[in-house]
Amino acid sequence: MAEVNLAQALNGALDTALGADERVVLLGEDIGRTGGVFRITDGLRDRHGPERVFDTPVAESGIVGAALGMAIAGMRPVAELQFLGFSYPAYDQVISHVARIRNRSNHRFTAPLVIRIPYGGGIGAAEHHSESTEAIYAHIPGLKVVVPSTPRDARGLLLAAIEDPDPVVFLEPIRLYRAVKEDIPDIYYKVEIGPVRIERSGDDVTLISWGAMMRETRAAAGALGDEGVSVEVIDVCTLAPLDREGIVASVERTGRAVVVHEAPITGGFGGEIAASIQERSLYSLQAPVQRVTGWDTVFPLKRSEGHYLPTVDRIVAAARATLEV
Amino acid sequence: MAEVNLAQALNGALDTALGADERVVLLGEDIGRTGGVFRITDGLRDRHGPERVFDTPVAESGIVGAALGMAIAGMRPVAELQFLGFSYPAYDQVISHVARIRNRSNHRFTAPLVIRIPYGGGIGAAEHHSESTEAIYAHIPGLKVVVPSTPRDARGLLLAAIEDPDPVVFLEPIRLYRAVKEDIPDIYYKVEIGPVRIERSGDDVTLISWGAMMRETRAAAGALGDEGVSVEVIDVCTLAPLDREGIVASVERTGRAVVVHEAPITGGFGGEIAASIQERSLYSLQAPVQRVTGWDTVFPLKRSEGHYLPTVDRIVAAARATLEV
Amino acid sequence: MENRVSSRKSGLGRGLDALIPTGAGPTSGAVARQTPGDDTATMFGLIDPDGAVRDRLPITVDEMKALYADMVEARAFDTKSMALQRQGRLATYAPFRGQEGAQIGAAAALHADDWVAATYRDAALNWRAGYPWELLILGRTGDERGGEVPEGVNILPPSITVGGHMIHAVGLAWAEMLAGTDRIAFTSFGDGATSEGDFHEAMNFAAVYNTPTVFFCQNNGYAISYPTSEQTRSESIAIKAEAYGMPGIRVDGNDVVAVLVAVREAASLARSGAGPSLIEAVTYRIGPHTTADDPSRYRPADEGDQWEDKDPLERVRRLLESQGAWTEEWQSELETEATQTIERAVDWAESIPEPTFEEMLSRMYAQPTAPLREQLDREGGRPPSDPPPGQGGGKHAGSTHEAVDG
Amino acid sequence: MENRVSSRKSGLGRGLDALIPTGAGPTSGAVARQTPGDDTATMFGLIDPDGAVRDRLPITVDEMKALYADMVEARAFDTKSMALQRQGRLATYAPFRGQEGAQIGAAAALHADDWVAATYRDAALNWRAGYPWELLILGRTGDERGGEVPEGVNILPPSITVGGHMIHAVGLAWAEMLAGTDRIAFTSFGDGATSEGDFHEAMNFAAVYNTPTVFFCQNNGYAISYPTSEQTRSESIAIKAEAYGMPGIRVDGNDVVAVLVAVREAASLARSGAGPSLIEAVTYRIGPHTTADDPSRYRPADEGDQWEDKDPLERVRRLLESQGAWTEEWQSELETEATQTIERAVDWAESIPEPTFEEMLSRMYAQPTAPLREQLDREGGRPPSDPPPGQGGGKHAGSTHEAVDG
Ligand SMILES: Cc1ncc(C[n+]2csc(CCOP(=O)(O)OP(=O)(O)O)c2C)c(N)n1
Ligand SMILES: Cc1ncc(C[n+]2csc(CCOP(=O)(O)OP(=O)(O)O)c2C)c(N)n1
Ligand SMILES: [Mg+2]
Ligand SMILES: [Mg+2]
Repeated sequence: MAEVNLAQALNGALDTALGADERVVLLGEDIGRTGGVFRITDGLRDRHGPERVFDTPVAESGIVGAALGMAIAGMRPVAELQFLGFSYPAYDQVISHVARIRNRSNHRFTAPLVIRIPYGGGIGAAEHHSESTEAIYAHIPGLKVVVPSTPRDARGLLLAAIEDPDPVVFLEPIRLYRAVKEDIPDIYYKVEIGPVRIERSGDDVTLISWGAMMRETRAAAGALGDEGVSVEVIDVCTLAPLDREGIVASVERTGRAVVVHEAPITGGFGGEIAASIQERSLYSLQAPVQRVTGWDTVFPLKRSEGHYLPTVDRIVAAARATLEV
Repeated sequence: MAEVNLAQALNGALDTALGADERVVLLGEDIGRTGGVFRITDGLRDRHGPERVFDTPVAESGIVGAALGMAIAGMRPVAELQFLGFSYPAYDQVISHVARIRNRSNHRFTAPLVIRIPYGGGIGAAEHHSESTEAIYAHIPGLKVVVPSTPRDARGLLLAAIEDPDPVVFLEPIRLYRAVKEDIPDIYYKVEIGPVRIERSGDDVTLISWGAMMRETRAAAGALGDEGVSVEVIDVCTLAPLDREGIVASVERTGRAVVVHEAPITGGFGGEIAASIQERSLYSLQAPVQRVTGWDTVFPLKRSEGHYLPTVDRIVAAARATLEV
Repeated sequence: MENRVSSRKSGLGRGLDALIPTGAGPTSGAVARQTPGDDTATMFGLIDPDGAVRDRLPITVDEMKALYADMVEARAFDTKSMALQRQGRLATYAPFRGQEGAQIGAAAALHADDWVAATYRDAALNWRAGYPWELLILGRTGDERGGEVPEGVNILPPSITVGGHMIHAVGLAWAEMLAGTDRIAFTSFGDGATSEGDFHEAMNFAAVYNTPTVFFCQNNGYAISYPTSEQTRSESIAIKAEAYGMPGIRVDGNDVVAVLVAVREAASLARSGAGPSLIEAVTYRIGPHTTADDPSRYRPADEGDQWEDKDPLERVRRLLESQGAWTEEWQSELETEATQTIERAVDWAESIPEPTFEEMLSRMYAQPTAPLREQLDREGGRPPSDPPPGQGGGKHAGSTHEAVDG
Repeated sequence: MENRVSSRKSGLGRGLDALIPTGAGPTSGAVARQTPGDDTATMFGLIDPDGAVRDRLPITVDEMKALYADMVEARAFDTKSMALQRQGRLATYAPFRGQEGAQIGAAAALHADDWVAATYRDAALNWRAGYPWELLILGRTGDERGGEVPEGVNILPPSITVGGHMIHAVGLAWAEMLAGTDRIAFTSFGDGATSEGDFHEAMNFAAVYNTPTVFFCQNNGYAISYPTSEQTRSESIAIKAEAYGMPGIRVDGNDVVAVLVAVREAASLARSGAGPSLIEAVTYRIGPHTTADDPSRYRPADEGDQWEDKDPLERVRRLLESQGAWTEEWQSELETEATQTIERAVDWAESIPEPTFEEMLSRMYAQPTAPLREQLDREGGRPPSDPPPGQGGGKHAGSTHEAVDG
């Protein structure tokens, strides 16, 4: 056991994977010498050699396309894209090729690769550095999309992603990289990709979120709990494949749900979750499923971040709204 | 008035726009000499000159990025991307630049451009030629996303899109290009971007769709009507900005809704619509909002198209399911 | 599968520059502009259109006969496919007529287990490299199972997107290099593909990591309707290699032996650790872009005539004839055999049972995910009036026009 | 805004090749490899690091003094910005120290109404081209209003994405060409950006349509931590122009006059209808990539020393001094003025009222759409305990690390 933050847990998982499986290689911009702009790959080039950890040109399509070629040839590449806002030049490779080579070849060729991408706002960064466009990935058949929010999950999900026979987009909440520490096992363990994690049990309302917004969601649950509301909190963890059963089982019990995400509301993944809930449990619903999300704007620059980011208060208010009816 | 199909209506609208506004230029792969693979720009290069209608290299990011530069400089470019499945190399330009130059410059620079893209399956085409990934565009703040399903709307919406001060992704349902003819005015007229169009009025259930799937939706409405069900049909026409009020007003009356689209269900735009309906009208809902959609797969090749495409029967069955409860 | 790849060693290895007859390096400005037809002097070639040999050929008459037989078989496939498409038995088809020399020559230079990432137009190339006709036809009927090549054949399903597959060949080669095998990756693409950003990133990655990748561009004069001469202002496609510090060479793409020699040289450079190179094979697409295309809209009907004169089969036939190695009987034997082979392949493909709904949903992941399992179950309740599998989408289309592929 | 752009005509127009002292064309193999430091012989330059003049300078002493004053002012901005960022008054800042010669020289070559599309590192360039310091600072405090340049100034907001903005300069130039103006578009980018596919597509479009675009690459040795020498195997960045049939030239980027001359030449070529060109300005980033970067992780601390010796300001100072045109008093005058100017600009930017929620939602479209109107209304009911505008996200972050920009 070691007490680590989320960034350290990811670094440890990559270290473990490089040590455990020689097919694993890392590639990405600035991940070698500097260990990445967030230092997630810190020390790995020195430890595992420049033949395992590659700095690449600034060319996201090239990074993902090359990783796909490596994966088809039997390796287990883990690519890093520097920020979610810089993943779009690679979007064509992801949707047209990474997610489809298995289908296109009827299982003959596969893409066991991981694309790690830091995402989310709240650190006052420049434009494009604060995106939460998980919805455009979760809509792609053939991909898995994973978002850890705790050090323990981060390590276990990343090791599972690297072992997964299918491609995984692995989104890392920048805001949580160094936010909390947790004791996690040093051993090789996996957290299953797929199931949601019930993080807190309760009977009155279900709060549903993932990644960076789990922090505000937890705080809101705490605040509501202090008021005597019995709150269930779900960390979705895996957006695709979505564990609708896990979500629905909770909401059928509580009858109320609030989905929280940082992306703009329109077309955000919260819509999928709310739609799925009403499809399966309309008659259990005591109130509409609420969404607490970003607005339909570009993620703003530093001075306006406070206007954009969903707050604990907004989540609490939405939960209250479901309880008041 | 002239009786034209949807393809001809689009050709006529482009012709009209080129004639009416010298800032309008067209650019895209094979749109000049051949008039585009679907002949939507047929004859326009001859009529308006090679300085208005440009064939381009096979480089989608270049096409959209160059069009953006032209638009910033005061022109009204209409770019064609050959198929929605080939729009992804331009996704970065669309999301990072086209949709944001106004925000980034606080209105100082703007992007009055149109990106026309044929989309949808059903013609037995090769891979990538049958995509319906409208959801990944409708989620982008700063864009408008328009999908006509009739010749009359096609002309009016395209002229409105070209005049719009903001960027419009204009999706053209391949399957409907030559499916129906309609008498439409020859004059310069616009159809407002934004409002849904109530295409058929009824009291029992609301069928909601757009683009290519309107055909099956209309047929389903007809079949249900024959059984004595009073069906309301909404052609959404504009996915972004979404006219939630228009949709909700209908569903509050009927109490039942079925959303139909061709894209895979998970993360498809139907989720947004269903979520919005339950948010606003949960207590009017007599039954869960149903989604009749494609499956969570890649759009298949010719021999499996029948397995994938939503059918009239599936829509009818979903509507009946809402009525049976 | 029969191993169609020759294991002869070329004994070459002097580098691509040595192939240029004028002595001008392929990466120098001496490489000619890509006006089709007038650049034989600065282009690497061995056999002239009239069958005359410019240089001593590095292959035997028997090997030449084998190349010729392959080209005849490929042409039979192309002709048959066009006919099948017109009968509605194939989806859109992209003919390679006129490009057989480039495709057969290139594939013949590879090892049986080399990686190949080629395009929708490269059926001849893929076949010669080991992709069974049967599966190529099955794919073109609109069936994903056509992409499932046999174990041991390392050929990716033909790329439909323009440009995206070249970088895969870089990753494939990189993996082989890291694993220390002597396998290389070969990628074929068109002139049009060189305009895509992905071409640039692929070429640059290959050069930067020194991957054993052979970039093979069939410059057939057009990207659909857009002529090569308008796609770029560079002197040639080959010269673009210089921007990546990579060797590049222009080859007469209708000269099967010249292509074989150039690709074999590039492959042996790659195998020996000398890294990637770019070969531009100058050729011409005699037919339409695809069966949905009408070339008369963008090029004069007689433009192809000069290229008919440069036919890749005819020049070899003449050469063989001049050596007493070609007879009319042999020709008709070849044609009969080829036609029979193709027809057997068609019969096989058409005998394959229709793909099922379950297969469609089970192909996305190693195991169907929870949402897909749910969709599979729900399907149990699919109303029987749904269209039977395999009827395609035509009945949904309501569209009067033919399928159109870009 | 004061019009900072000189309207002097250069009287040049002989083409970029004529600038190369050795007579070797810039697009020939003679252009040196990009090892920093040893290529003055094959690179276009006019003033040596010690202030010696290699050739007759095509500008007057007064003009030279103005360039020097601009570089001093720019350096004051850079120094001040670094300090402000450390105090938390600016978001991440990307310093340009060492690149003042390239940036001031290039901007000085443009017309006041030319289009400029440059990067996060190009504050000096943008300022010299007409972008007020005030707005550059406002932008870097994290305020979208910093992108709203005054009417008549045709400079796009600094590009944060690497590579995506070059093609905008092609579209801008294309529009001006179609409109028949003599306006050109100038785009600045780094060595790293040349690896992006968008570089390729922009260069190719510019060449194909012959747009009046000047491509200006500041090769400062690194893309964050990745050295230029590893990013590509080509002999230089300039030589990549050849792949597009475009002229390219390598310039000493620390020689403000050489840069001015080269860019003016390229701009006049563009204005005269001769199309686009590529200029590689060889320079060095003395400081970190951004305030969040620690260069000691990837380069030796003394690597910058040789570049300090090549400082773009110092060589001009020496030259002016040798002509009796520089004095200590003038220097301190310049510095005092520069500091005051920058401080006034900072005061102005910090006096701007905090951006509001309404502004944020009203900036996406010409008019807020129905969903945004609804969101604006709902906001009326936003609980008062929400963070007051302008506190940024720090309080949400709970993260102990500093903002990091890639
Ligand atoms: C990314 C992408 N954009 C556009 C298309 C549509 N398209 C199909 S083939 C083609 C032209 C390709 O020309 P070239 O590379 O020269 O190959 P050829 O067809 O001549 O063999 C185009 C534009 C596509 N398939 N993929
Ligand atoms: C598309 C994209 N990918 C990655 C990044 C992250 N990033 C910011 S600057 C940079 C390096 C750019 O290097 P260069 O072009 O040489 O410019 P310099 O910073 O040296 O001025 C990278 C990779 C980005 N901003 N945009
Ligand atoms: Mg071609
Ligand atoms: Mg740099």
